Amino acid sequence: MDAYNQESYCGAVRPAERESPKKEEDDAARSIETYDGELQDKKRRRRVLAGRILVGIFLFAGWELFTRIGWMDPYYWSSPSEILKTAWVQLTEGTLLRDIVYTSGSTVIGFVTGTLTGALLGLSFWWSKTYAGISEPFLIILNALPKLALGPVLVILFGIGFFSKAVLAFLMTVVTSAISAYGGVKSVDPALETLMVSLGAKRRQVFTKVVVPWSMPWIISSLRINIALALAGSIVGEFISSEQGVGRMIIYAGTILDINLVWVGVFVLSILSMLMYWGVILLEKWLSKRLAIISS
Amino acid sequence: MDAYNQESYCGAVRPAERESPKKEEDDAARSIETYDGELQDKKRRRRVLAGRILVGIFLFAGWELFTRIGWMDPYYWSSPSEILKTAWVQLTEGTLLRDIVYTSGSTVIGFVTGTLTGALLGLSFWWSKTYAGISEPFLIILNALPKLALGPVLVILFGIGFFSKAVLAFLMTVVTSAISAYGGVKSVDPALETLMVSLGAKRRQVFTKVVVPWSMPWIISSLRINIALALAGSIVGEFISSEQGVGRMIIYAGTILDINLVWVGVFVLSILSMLMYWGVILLEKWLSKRLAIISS
Amino acid sequence: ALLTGCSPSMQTQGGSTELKKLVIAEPVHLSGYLPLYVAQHEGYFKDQGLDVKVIQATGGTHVTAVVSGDAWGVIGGVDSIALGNKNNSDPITAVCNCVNRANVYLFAKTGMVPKSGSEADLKEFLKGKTIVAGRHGGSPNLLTRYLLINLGLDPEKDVHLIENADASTVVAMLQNGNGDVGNGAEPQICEGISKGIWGEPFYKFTDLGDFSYSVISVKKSTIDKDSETVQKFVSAMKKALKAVQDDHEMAKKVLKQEFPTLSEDEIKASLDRAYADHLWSPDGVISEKAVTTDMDMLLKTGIYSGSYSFQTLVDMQFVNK
Amino acid sequence: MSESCKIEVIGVSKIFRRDGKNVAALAETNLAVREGRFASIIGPSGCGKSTLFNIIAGLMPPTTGDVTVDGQSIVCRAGTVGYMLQKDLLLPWRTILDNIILGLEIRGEPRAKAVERALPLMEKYGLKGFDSHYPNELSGGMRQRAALLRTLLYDRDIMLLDEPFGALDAQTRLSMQNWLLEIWKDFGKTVLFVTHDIDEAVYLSDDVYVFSARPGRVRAKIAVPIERPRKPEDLTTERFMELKHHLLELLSEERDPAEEIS
Amino acid sequence: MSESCKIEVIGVSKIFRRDGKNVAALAETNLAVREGRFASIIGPSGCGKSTLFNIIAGLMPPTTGDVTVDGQSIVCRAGTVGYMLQKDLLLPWRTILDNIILGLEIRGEPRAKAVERALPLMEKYGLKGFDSHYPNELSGGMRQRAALLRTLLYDRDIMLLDEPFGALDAQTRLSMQNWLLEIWKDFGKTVLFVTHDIDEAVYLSDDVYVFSARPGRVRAKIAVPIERPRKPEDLTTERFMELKHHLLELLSEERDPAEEIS
Ligand SMILES: Nc1ncnc2c1ncn2[C@@H]1O[C@H](COP(=O)(O)OP(=O)(O)OP(=O)(O)O)[C@@H](O)[C@H]1O
Ligand SMILES: Nc1ncnc2c1ncn2[C@@H]1O[C@H](COP(=O)(O)OP(=O)(O)OP(=O)(O)O)[C@@H](O)[C@H]1O
Ligand SMILES: [Mg+2]
Ligand SMILES: [Mg+2]
Repeated sequence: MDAYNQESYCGAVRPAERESPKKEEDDAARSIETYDGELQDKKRRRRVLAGRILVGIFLFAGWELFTRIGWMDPYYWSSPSEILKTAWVQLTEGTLLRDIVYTSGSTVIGFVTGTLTGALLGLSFWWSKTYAGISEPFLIILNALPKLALGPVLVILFGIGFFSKAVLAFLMTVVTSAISAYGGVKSVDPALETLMVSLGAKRRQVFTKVVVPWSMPWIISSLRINIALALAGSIVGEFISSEQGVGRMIIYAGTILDINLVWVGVFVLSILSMLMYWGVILLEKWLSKRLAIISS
Repeated sequence: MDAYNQESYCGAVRPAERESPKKEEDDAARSIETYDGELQDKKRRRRVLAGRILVGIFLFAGWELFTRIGWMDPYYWSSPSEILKTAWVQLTEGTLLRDIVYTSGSTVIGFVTGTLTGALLGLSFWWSKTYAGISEPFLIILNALPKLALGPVLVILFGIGFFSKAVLAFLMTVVTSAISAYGGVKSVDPALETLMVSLGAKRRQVFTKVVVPWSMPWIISSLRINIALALAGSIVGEFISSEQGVGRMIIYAGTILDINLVWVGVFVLSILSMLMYWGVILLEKWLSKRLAIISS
Repeated sequence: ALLTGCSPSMQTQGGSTELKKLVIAEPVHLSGYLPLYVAQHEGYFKDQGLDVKVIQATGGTHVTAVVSGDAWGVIGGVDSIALGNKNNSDPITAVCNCVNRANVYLFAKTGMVPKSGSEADLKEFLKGKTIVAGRHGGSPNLLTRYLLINLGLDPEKDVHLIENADASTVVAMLQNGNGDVGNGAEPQICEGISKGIWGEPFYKFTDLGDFSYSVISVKKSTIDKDSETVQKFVSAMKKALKAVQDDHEMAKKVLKQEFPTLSEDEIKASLDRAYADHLWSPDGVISEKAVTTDMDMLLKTGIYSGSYSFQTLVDMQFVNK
Repeated sequence: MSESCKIEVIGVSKIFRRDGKNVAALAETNLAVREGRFASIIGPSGCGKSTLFNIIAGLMPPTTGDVTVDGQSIVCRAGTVGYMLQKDLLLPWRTILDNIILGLEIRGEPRAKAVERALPLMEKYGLKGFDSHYPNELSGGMRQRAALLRTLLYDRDIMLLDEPFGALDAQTRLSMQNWLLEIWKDFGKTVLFVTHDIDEAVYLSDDVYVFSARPGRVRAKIAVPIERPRKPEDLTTERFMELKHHLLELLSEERDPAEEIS
Repeated sequence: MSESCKIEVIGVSKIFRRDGKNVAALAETNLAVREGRFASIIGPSGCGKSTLFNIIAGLMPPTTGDVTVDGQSIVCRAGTVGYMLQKDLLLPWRTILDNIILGLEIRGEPRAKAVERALPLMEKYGLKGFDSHYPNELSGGMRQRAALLRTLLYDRDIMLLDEPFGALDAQTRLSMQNWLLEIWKDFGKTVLFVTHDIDEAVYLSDDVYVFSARPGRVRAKIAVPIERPRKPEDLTTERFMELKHHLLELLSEERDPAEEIS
């Protein structure tokens, strides 16, 4: 902050390259927004990209180096090269690919069904305040329930096959999705409902033409959390019981003390979860566009 | 919907008892809002309370009954009376109380430190778009990292004592908290920054007087998720290695196949997590009031 | 038997439609269960018209899975079966042995060794030590407690037990000084030795002799209704147990297939120790002593109370046929 | 009131309950508007103008009194009049066209037919080419037009317009006023119009009702003697000035000391 | 321009770059306001009025030209003039009092002293008793007062007011105008005032600058020959009508065909 000076400030404070304010009506703000922003933007974007790559390389190179010269114990920390090697072995000789498919499968199934069911449930609360009021605490309890600790009970309820993982992923997502949708329902602009009534609409029409589209951004906003939850559900499900899956692989690697393989599992999961995250972001964009939803 | 008729509708559609729209300026809406709302409100509130209690009683009574008459196998499902009995034994003769204190302790410590650190980190991103841009993907990766699978590594890094559970709780919360705070920072109304500059404010002043208070609702909004994450972190920490704690108790009960005790653990965790949730809601209210934060 | 001509691999899928699908639940994926994997890989099950799938189920759920009917059978200790049979109207019964020794070893940080193997020296050595014992309720933990009790030590007071859920963390804990003594099996032992954290185990629970550490068990009702399948399964297991004893090379090959990321050294160490300590039952028979020792451990450690009977826990009719 | 009245408000009053207290929003009010007339209502903020409109539109029951159209009570019968609420209230996820035909859609008319009716209107009244735009892409004036066209297309004899031009700047406002007069001339609807702007009320109306402060009540009914068609220049005539003066006086007598504290 | 000019805008223009294209927001503009005068700027929406104010306030550099106060350039020097932005922009988490003293706080004045200065002003100018209220508890008019008092308390010789009363209803607006005139009289500031409302511009100003459509440029400078103190009645005089007529003409010549499409 010492380097701060008036002259540059005039250019620099442009809250500028931030995301533009929700409603564009705010002229005073907009006007100081993008002065020469484009050029600077480009430069900064290049700098950011370079920075990211550099930091990434540093992290991995440092890791490799430190484990080689022994500053980090390679037994626990493994090393990028070892991890890559193990991943290759597991991919070609082991079952890594099958495991990934298995885990992704149950995650996606649980995610889709859970989100849809939850959304419908949440939307249904619009129909009756009494019904919604009665259900609310049970939703919260379900949400609070530590599904991870339910191991034995889950095995009884859903068995030990693929289905049980999908169910766990479903359970993890359905509640948040319902809570989000309910949040949307609660926030519906009463003026829009009034408008519909003034046009002689029936409740069903108010629901389909106002409540549902209005709540879409809320439902969509739960997607990102849900994909992570669904993945966690699948993995915990695999921790508890499984014949396949990345979760099983990690548990297995732990028991045979193959730290390399643990790291492979960790990385595969990270990559998987990031891929799914991106997928969801694309889905969000697509949905938002299709539904012409303007920032909630 | 068949029972729907115009006459009652006129009274009933009042989007009425919903939460009022964000800005109260909307007269057209407000005017049809609370006509005779109070009386109906009271009635409904009573009905909702009765409904909740009834459903709760039904659930437990049904559970007890079905396990007694054998429609549900008491071997898995235990029964409320059995669970209560076991809980009592564990409370008076076992270590339940100590376990609860242990788990709550690490959760709260991790939650508080994690949320604060994350918030500071997120806020710091306001200072440089480049720095923020470089950090962002690493935050996302950290967020995606399956901390649960890192068992062995975590033990190496943080040991096996109380501290390691708190650290895991911290790790679980710090990233979401940072992401939330960063979300707040990104959404700061540029017009307010402009205002500050027009009053001759330095960057430091813009930060403390606008960016921080503006981001508070975002930070606060992460509290609810964080308390759940912190609890999950503590419990998983206890799963990995522990001498005490509710998580350890559940693992133990699972291993020796004591289903009653598993259920006790599940209930204790649920209650704990709900208590913490309520605590956080109170905290939120208090913070919002103190900081005079008006719906984000 | 539908197929004759035992092909060593699983390429021949000819009569797959007629194969009976069975699921066996295992608590962990362990080299100790090698005979089971051998029967899978070498086609012994297929020869019997069975298609056996092994599913990992942790935290006691391996037994629950059988009770709920999701798994046909379970591989695990007689102790876990006894625990699972409490209040259970359809008890689980052991039908075939697999691991006939308590596959747990105690080791101490390098430089620490009891003066001798005698009980008195052992007691003196262990007193006041911090022991990384594995999660409470698990076999290694219970065996350690059992030993302490037999030596006249109180597990809660005279030593400090650290109960890690993840067996692999023992290496880190001893290295970091979080413990003096640890328990475990291969590959941990070999791992610690090669890293110089500990030396050869100073106490082998295998010395307890016959111990029903891992047996194949199914529901009583399965035995009553479908004894034919049980018989086929046990026959295949017996064949595998014998093959493991006879053909060390084949054992090594299957082990390598099941655990592809294990190094050559680790596999060799595991096998050598297993053969040396007579880990695997040669014939599938569960002796009364094996169960008694196991149950004695449960009773002494206070995990199990009440009585048990060998007859309800074990049914040797298929092995003996 | 006279037999030929299209819409009559007879002794309507409204009392709200809030926090256990009764709040009188509208004192006993009587209005009668003949078919095809343009009547404006002006009055201080909070005097119950929107409340009155909500009652007429059938969105809430009055505490006392009755509202009739052609002699028949329409209390609590939503959908019998066209009502343009105080905000433009377009559904943000619908295109302008789909917003305009919303009323027809609710009534169950097939989309094709509705579009067929909507497009010429949009073309004629300055929304040509905007059918597939979304509301947030339009200026305030355009949005108001769309909302008004929606009300128009809903095709009721009576239209209630609640401060339709309140949020527009002066220049846009003037052109919208002319636009509204044009529509009114073309369709011959009976219009009830709420505004805060005296110029606007006088420029548009046949009659101006001045409401008293809360609880609202008709304080005066003033006929506007300026002949139609009117031009913006009429706003600067002597006659107009007098009228404005008179209305300003009526209104300022109404203002209570705590005027700005809403 | 004359030597005694308090503030001078000399050949200022502004070109924005957006999506790779250059957008001229403000053509070369010259203004000069003498000390203690009240000057208004009117012009179509988007003609660059706010842009000009932002440049004067030092928030952005002009593409060409210079702005001087007492002969010294103030380009890019934020904080040398008091600027009330187009929105009231009160910080919602601060009480009204704390909002009003924000400028002083930033300048580092001790709170006690700032409060001491603020309270009498609040009392005098209609915000008495509201010091510990939060902005969202106040009506639009009150909020505007607070924002104006903040600008006033910031204590610069020059105040830029960008459509301060744009969002208010007609009645509140009138009282706010009188209130502003009172303040202006009391403090003798040099005021630059942007508005869309011709009545308002005439009623308040010594000079009215009419801007052309985008890119904006001074099209005419009209002096208002009505003597002060002015009364609301002045709005209905012949003299006033003429002036208004003239301004309306100037403005309407400016309007392009696509007027409503913002
Ligand atoms: N940061 C910016 N980047 C690009 N164009 C801008 C920027 N700020 C303003 N503009 C454009 O410059 C023109 C002038 O904007 P400005 O806000 O100054 O107009 P205005 O006269 O204040 O309008 P209004 O009366 O609606 O407030 C507009 O067309 C606007 O879109
Ligand atoms: N649902 C309601 N419950 C309680 N009071 C209400 C309700 N709706 C309106 N009011 C009150 O009734 C009074 C009249 O409100 P109304 O909206 O009809 O005024 P208005 O004349 O339309 O005001 P404006 O000119 O500001 O639009 C106000 O004081 C308002 O606060
Ligand atoms: Mg109103
Ligand atoms: Mg502007």
